[in-house]
Amino acid sequence: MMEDEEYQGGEVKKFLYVNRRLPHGTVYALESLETVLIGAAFDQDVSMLFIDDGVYQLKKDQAPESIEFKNFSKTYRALEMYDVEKLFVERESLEERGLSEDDLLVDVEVIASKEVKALIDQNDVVLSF
Amino acid sequence: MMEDEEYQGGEVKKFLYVNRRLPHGTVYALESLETVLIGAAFDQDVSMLFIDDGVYQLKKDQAPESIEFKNFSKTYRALEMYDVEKLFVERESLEERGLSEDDLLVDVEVIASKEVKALIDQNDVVLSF
Amino acid sequence: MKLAVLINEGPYQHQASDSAYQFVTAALAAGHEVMRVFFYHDGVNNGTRLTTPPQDDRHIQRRWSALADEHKLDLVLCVAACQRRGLVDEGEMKRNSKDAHNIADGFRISGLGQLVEAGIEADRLVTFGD
Amino acid sequence: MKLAVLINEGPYQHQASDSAYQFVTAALAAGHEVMRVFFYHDGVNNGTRLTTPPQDDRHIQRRWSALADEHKLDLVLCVAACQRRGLVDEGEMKRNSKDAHNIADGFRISGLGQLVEAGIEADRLVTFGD
Amino acid sequence: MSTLNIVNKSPFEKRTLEQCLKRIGEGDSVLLIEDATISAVNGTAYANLLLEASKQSRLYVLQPDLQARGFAEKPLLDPVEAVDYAGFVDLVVKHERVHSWL
Amino acid sequence: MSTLNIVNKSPFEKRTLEQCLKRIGEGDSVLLIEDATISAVNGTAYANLLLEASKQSRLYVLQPDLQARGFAEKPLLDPVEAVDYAGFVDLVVKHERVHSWL
Repeated sequence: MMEDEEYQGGEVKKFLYVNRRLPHGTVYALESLETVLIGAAFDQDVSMLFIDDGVYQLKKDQAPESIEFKNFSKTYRALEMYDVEKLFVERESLEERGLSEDDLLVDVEVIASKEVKALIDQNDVVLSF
Repeated sequence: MMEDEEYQGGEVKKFLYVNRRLPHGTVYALESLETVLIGAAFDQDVSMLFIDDGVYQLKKDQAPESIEFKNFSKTYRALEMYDVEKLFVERESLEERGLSEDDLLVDVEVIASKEVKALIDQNDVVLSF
Repeated sequence: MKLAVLINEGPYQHQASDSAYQFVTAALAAGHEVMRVFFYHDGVNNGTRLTTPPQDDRHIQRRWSALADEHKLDLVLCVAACQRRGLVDEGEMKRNSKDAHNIADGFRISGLGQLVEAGIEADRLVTFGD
Repeated sequence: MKLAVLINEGPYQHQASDSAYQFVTAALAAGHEVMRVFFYHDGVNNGTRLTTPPQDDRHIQRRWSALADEHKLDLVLCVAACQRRGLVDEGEMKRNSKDAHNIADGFRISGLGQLVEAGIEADRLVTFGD
Repeated sequence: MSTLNIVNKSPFEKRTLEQCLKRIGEGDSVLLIEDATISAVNGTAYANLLLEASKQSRLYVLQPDLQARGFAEKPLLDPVEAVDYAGFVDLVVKHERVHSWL
Repeated sequence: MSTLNIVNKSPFEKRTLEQCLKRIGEGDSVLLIEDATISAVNGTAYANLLLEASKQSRLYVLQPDLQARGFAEKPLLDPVEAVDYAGFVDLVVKHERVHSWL
């Protein structure tokens, strides 16, 4: 949609995308990512937060070709090119799942559960699918 | 569908409908009930089991007119006319929710959690939406 | 205040579209502006004119179309979600070589950018889903 | 062995239809009979021919239609669920005074009795949903 | 006030309510709608979860959804305030942002 | 064998897995598919739930779904056996009935 890329409103808001679900079982992870990519054209201040099962979205070695799904996980690596550089992952969510930063396919900032509220409070719009 | 009412297969199977969700938030409770009613025309041996949030389907005083939904809860009272008389409710599911048999709009047989397996084992087909 | 609403589930299966409708109605009654209702994911299924719910039940699509007509609401279906789910207007029908369209009065199909724009321009964005 | 499958969710949003497709394909490959695939709830949305998924993605409806053609599968959409969700064949179009239909090749619309019948006649019924 | 958090699923079915409550604090509110409304009723296994949260957050329940499920007459947990759709709109207006925990 | 129970949701998201496990017993099996497959991986907070269940029930996980989520190379819980779709079909055939916990 070309018209999306011509937003001239000028206003800059802080958007937080909260990701809480596993990829593939439902479409939400993919469609959250698509919103972030489209949103990048609006020159807003974008952060992504991965908590609960959302941390699985960043798991290395995803191979959804096994179930004939597109492998969109590599797109998280391309987020930098869209100036989306603030990726936050909650430590407790990783730990409960037996995961560590080494299991993730991108560099992230790991934060504690008790820091999540402060992050949310810094943003104007919270989108969680 | 008239053709549904002319099943001449003769075979009788034991069907168990397992209801585990709240009514109204999703359509499953209503559509489970519709399957039971249609199924009655096939002269099968039908039981319904209400466990977990499914026990809320039988709660008295439902008034979904408040959100412009049809009130289908009265249909549970009509099940007898369709020869669906075996309604089982799990005691532990009621207790966790602070409910008792008095809160239910039909007569049911209350069973213990540990009796659920035996009930399932007695049936040929288990439908749970 | 200027509000925007996001709906992520289709009609009847989940309460999301119902809750959003009641919320929008109440917001309008309180004198607020609802600048856009954006339908994403299965939410786009709210926009088909081909439903025939039981006569004693609510007609979710017609209720939205009537509200849009009365209050000049902007009901937007996400184009990518529409393509995955079979929601089609005349333009999409031609572009994708389909032989029918099914979009209801008062809805339009547009890009995901309309959601981001709603997030920017509205004072509050409220999401309804599963 | 004679199998039947029940699908309760639409395409793309949930994995249900994908899982069912892989299961049915494997069952057929193993020489089993799949006597019916019944689509209930949002599952009926699998049967619209109006989807245009991205070209690098799977085409869920066409995959079902092709499998049905190859193996003479009986793909049945629940009529009541179709009416609530806007799935229409020529008969339903006339009965409900609609101006378009959207059902895909290989699918038919029928009553919920077809699900009960599948439960009676199949040796096993396997459900896929949310 | 800070964030209006909306929860719509039963705590017996999904963990959303507890997942929400552990990330919120001072100035935040929680509105229970749809299937989540039953957790506002007195006497369920999740009562303590809400009582604990009420120490720092305000709790609301959408009355029409509670009524739909047959609980209009049952006593609610003390700290939970019932609102109608007009009240829902007011809560959205009064908070700086809305976060739907889906 | 008795019942093949199918669970498709993550135990971190929904309570389905525990709700299923407390109602099954001798002769029953559980097949983890879709988002539930991650509970078969070693080291999660729900490992003990499955280890306990394995004392009387057989546990299976659908390998293609695990692979999709990036866990093809991670060690599984000892009692869990990985199957492909052909194995899924065999499990359906071998049990008297199938119960999908949705």
